[in-house]
Amino acid sequence: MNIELLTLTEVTAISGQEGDITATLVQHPRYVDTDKCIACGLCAEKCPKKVPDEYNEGLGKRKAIYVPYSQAVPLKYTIDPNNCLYLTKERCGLCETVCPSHAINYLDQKKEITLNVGSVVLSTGFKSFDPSGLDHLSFGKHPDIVTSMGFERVLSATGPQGGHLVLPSDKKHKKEPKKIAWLQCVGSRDENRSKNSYCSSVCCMYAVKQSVMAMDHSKAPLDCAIFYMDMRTQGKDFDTYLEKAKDNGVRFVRSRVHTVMPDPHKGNLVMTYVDELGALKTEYFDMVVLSTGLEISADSFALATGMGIELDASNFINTNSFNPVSTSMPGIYACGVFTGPKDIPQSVMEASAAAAAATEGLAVSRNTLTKAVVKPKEREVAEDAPKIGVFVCNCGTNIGGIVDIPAVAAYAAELPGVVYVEENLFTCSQDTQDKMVEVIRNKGLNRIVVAACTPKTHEELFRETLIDAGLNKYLIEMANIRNQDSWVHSDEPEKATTKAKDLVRMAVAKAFRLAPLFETQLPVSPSALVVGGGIAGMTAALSLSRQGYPVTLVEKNQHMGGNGRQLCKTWKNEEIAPFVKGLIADIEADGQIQTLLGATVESVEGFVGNFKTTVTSVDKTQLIDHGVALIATGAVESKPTEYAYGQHKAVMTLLELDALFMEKDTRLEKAMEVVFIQCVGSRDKEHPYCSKVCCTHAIKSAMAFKKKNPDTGVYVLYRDIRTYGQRETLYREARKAGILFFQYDLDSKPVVTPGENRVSVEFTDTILGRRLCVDADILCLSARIDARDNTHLSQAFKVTADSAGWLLEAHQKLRPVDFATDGVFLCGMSHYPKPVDESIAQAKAAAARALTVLSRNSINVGGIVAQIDPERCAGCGGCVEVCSYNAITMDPEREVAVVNDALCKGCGACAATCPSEAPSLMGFNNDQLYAQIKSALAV
Amino acid sequence: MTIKRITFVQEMLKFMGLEGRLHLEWISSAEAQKFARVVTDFTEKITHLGPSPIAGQTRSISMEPHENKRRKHEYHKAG
Amino acid sequence: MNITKQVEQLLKQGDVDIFLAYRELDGHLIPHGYTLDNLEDLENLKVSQHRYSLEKVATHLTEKKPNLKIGIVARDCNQRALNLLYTWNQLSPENITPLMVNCCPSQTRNHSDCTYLEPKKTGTFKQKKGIDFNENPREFMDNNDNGQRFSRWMYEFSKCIKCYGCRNICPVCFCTDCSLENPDLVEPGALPPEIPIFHLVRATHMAGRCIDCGLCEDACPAEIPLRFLYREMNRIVSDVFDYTPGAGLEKSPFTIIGNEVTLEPRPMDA
Amino acid sequence: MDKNINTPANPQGAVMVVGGGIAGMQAALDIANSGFYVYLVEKSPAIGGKMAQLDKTFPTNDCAM
Repeated sequence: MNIELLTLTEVTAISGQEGDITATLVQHPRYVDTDKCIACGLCAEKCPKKVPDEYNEGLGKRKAIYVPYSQAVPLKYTIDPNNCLYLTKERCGLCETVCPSHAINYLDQKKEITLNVGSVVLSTGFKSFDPSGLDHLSFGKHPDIVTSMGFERVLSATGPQGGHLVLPSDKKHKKEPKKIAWLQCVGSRDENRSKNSYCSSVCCMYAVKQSVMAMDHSKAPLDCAIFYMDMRTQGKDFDTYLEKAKDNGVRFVRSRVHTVMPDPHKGNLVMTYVDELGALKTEYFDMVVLSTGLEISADSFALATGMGIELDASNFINTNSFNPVSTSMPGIYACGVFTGPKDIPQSVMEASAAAAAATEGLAVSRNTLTKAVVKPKEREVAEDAPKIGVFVCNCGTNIGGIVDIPAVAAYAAELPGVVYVEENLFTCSQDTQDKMVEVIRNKGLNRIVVAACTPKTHEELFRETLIDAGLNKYLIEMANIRNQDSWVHSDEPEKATTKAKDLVRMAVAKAFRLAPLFETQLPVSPSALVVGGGIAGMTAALSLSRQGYPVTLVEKNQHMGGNGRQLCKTWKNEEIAPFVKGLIADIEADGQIQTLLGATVESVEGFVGNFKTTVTSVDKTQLIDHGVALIATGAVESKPTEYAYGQHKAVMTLLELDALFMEKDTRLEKAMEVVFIQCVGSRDKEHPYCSKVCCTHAIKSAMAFKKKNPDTGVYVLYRDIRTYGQRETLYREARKAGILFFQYDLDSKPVVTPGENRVSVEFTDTILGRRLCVDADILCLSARIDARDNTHLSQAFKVTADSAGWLLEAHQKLRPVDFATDGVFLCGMSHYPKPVDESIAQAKAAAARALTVLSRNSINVGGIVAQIDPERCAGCGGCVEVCSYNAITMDPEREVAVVNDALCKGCGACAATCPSEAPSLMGFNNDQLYAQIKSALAV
Repeated sequence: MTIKRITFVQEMLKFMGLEGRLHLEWISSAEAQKFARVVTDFTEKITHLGPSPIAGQTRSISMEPHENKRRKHEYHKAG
Repeated sequence: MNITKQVEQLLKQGDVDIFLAYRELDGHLIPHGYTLDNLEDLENLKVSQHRYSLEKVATHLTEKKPNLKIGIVARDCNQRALNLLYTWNQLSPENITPLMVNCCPSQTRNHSDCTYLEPKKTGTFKQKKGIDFNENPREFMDNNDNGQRFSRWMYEFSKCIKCYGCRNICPVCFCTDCSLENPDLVEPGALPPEIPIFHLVRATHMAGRCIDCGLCEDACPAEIPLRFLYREMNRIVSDVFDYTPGAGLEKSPFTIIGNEVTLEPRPMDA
Repeated sequence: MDKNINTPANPQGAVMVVGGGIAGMQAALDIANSGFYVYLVEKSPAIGGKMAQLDKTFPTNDCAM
């Protein structure tokens, strides 16, 4: 409610400075009144004009009046002024005639809007690279050559083919492909044809996903082949997914594609490519998917340059590693693909980080412009006999066109407990809501049934209505006679009416037994605990402090800085040591941050908003009250067990090499031959994950040798070079500088033999087909990064880790910094190996997520939660085990289970498990559910 | 876990002679077609299996709780 | 040392407050709690093939006096029941002292697993009309088709007089409030209880708990082959969950979520 | 760091987010939920961005909607 959505709106100008920015915007006309439109769809049904549908990448059609897709927010129709017959030729006007709520307004004008804001966040995203310009790929010349986005729509159930994997060229939607090829790096890593020299980061992974999904969709065996240069699956769990795809039979072909052409004789597509050994090959496919890269649109470019923001050579916003969401203009922040190609979790992380950064300077004005609700007093109805009001919705013609609403209403009136029945055209419309409030008051209704659509979208709305009418908001039950009835039985109106009656009868039976539920408010302790004093922990602590909240920072070691102390430079050549020193100085100077060195978390009690944590350090033990906790315990470089590590002084890890650089060791000057081996201990059977940072780190170190002395022989032995995103520029520079790259596989690992002063490294060059040998002065191993042992901490905070030890976020895509446990957040390498900039982004993100808790005065607990009847409880602990949220504990005194309202999410797992029905989920208790079931069967 | 629980009940029903009357399928909210297909297939399958042999045995349940009704039970004699 | 001496010693040393075993009275063995106050009863302590769920008595005693130290004469089935009750927090191992005795009816081995002993022989009536108690559940599956299995079970269940004997004797039934007495689920006063729901609900609740002592079948006046039914349940639990109730101190798999699933949902035609 | 010395004493308690894709929506929600008013500006008729076009997302194969 504190977000004002301005659609069809563009920013035209910006002025002022951080804290006081004036933005001028122009809002284009929608030609549909959003207050009146009820998204019934009649207009689009009647609209005669068909247009290629951009949502379906042009593979389907939409009308000139449309919603972009069925789950769109706001779910309001829009007229496309370039295609509407009325707006272009003053003909037609059908939509105005059929609209039941008179929402069409052809006279709508564009509006100028001026906003005063404290800061701006840019998140305009990307556009997919358009491969039409690439002659050799024949895109646009054959319908079965699609872009990756197009293929998403092909697979999607809401797509133009209804989720059936059939060839777009077959208009009957019958012919299924038997062979599909994916072409990687279309419009990425390609300076010659596309100008996009960077790696788009996400295409490898989405191609793997699409191939797996395609196999899943296909009834017959499907041959899926991915043509690639390097598989860049560096994210969390990505390599595991890749290996699974290989096991499922997806072919991965390391190659360069020459051409894709329609074969006029066979009717399918012929592809020519050069394989790993340099041989030219030809293969036929039914369908080719172009894994198109991400790029910045002309609009975004104009927007940023108009604001005076610096962009890099590829039009991404220039950021530095230490401020990954700040632009060159103070007060303007950016996130998502606008700052560089990245995947969904990274975008979500950056978005939260930008939220933290954009509000740091505005902290003193917190809650000055936000609105809070004033609620009328609640009427006591718990003891009253049920007086049920039933509101039956026509939903325009959505329900009323199929179901006999008057019959359903008449039927409802006869049901026990029902004292009032009303039919509405649109129960959810504002005027009906107002009337409902009045009816509830005047008729003294105390239980409400709304027979309309799904509670998923509308229950909250009706709960608000109940609150306005002075009723407890849990006294409503919805019967979904639209999605579950009129929509699915549109060809059987009589049966649909019978089913609607059944659904209403069930809802009334439940409403009869509804009891008011109450929420209690618990105050939030406005402070945070941060565990881990590395770059991530310190960044998060500073961010929270600048937002005005005290922080306790717990560090296990006697000094702050973590891994940051051992790192030399970022890939953008920024010195890390001064930055870490600066962070430590800021922390020490910050009066709101209490640092505890040599300290560990002993135990944690409480829950979101009210944690009580015992922290022990050498000399003392203290109890800390805090509202949120952030875990940033980092990770550690492993010690290799192969390649003569520890047996010869020439063999070292990346961090050990960094130490030599920082000490300016003379060995570096003398080194004539330097070899790097990648993936040491990573991406094998025991440790299937990629350590993500080593490719970039190794190439950066390799470049340092070349810069010192261009005659040094530098060799990098790799499996896939994973310089994702703009890091690709570093890889390109390295190749230009003459660093030699050799690819090896797990079954042909390099062989290291220690010599007197040097170690000899033997490996295969696939292109020459020969074994080569280098006597290396320095052999640097890119050792796997290991998770730290967080067992104790995980138990204390009730959070989990995966099998490799990385802490497990609530959702890998959409909640990358939250734990499943409320009020606890994670950031930095404890989540997964990551470079400095991503650690900082995640740290700020964790701070932003923590702020959403801290900035509240209180949290509401209760409502739909489980309660355990101590009389029935046998104390077996079954419910404790099934509770995913650790909300149930055993009361040692009474030996019964007890639910903590603040932790309970109301999932009902406990109620389903207990054989003696001791737990009941409020609002869904057994009495109510049995009544509903019995009512369903009572015909 | 759900798979295990359902497998258990499926096995139990099989032992009881009520095989094939329970089915588990994962369907996302975006897979309307799949939902329709699965429900249609299952309905067909159940129709093919015929009415539940228990149906004749259960008493009709009324709206009023705790109502006592005595019903004579019929059962198939073992063959 | 004979068992009477052992019990006497346990009581006198204060290792246990009460010892649960059997006592001969008028030629019958009845369950009895031996304490320091009735040491003279010890001369009538007998161990034979008679069985009773003494651990159920222990559960009830613990409910009233949580720290009571209880000794218990235990065969293999009792030990399994105890293990199960430990995992379900009904008893705690530190308060229980089991005294292992020979299994029924084995005289030669002092630790034989009665699970593998033959169930009791049944009369001709059952073999003709009902399910043979001695039949192997797997063979029962093979020898009878769907409809036959169903009608046999419906026949067995229809004999039920709802005495709750199976539940009352069951050593691992400890719920304070039993679903089978919930009037919303089981209609009070109706006989037989809704078939087959009544017995299937109980079977479901026994899954992951039944330790195969067979007391339910012994107790059933209607001679319903309950052990036969629960043995099949146990077979499924062990196949699907890799869990044998009472075999150790592992938690029942029914209460553990999020563990790795290697199963796939079955296709519809399976 | 991100601190700006020129920030006025009473800054505006509102933030403008330009672009309503997954990043813009997340930023808007986090800002609004931490006590600031948000204007979420979107060029097209509906928010959702590119992610709304995706079918499933790895590794969980969740629906992207």
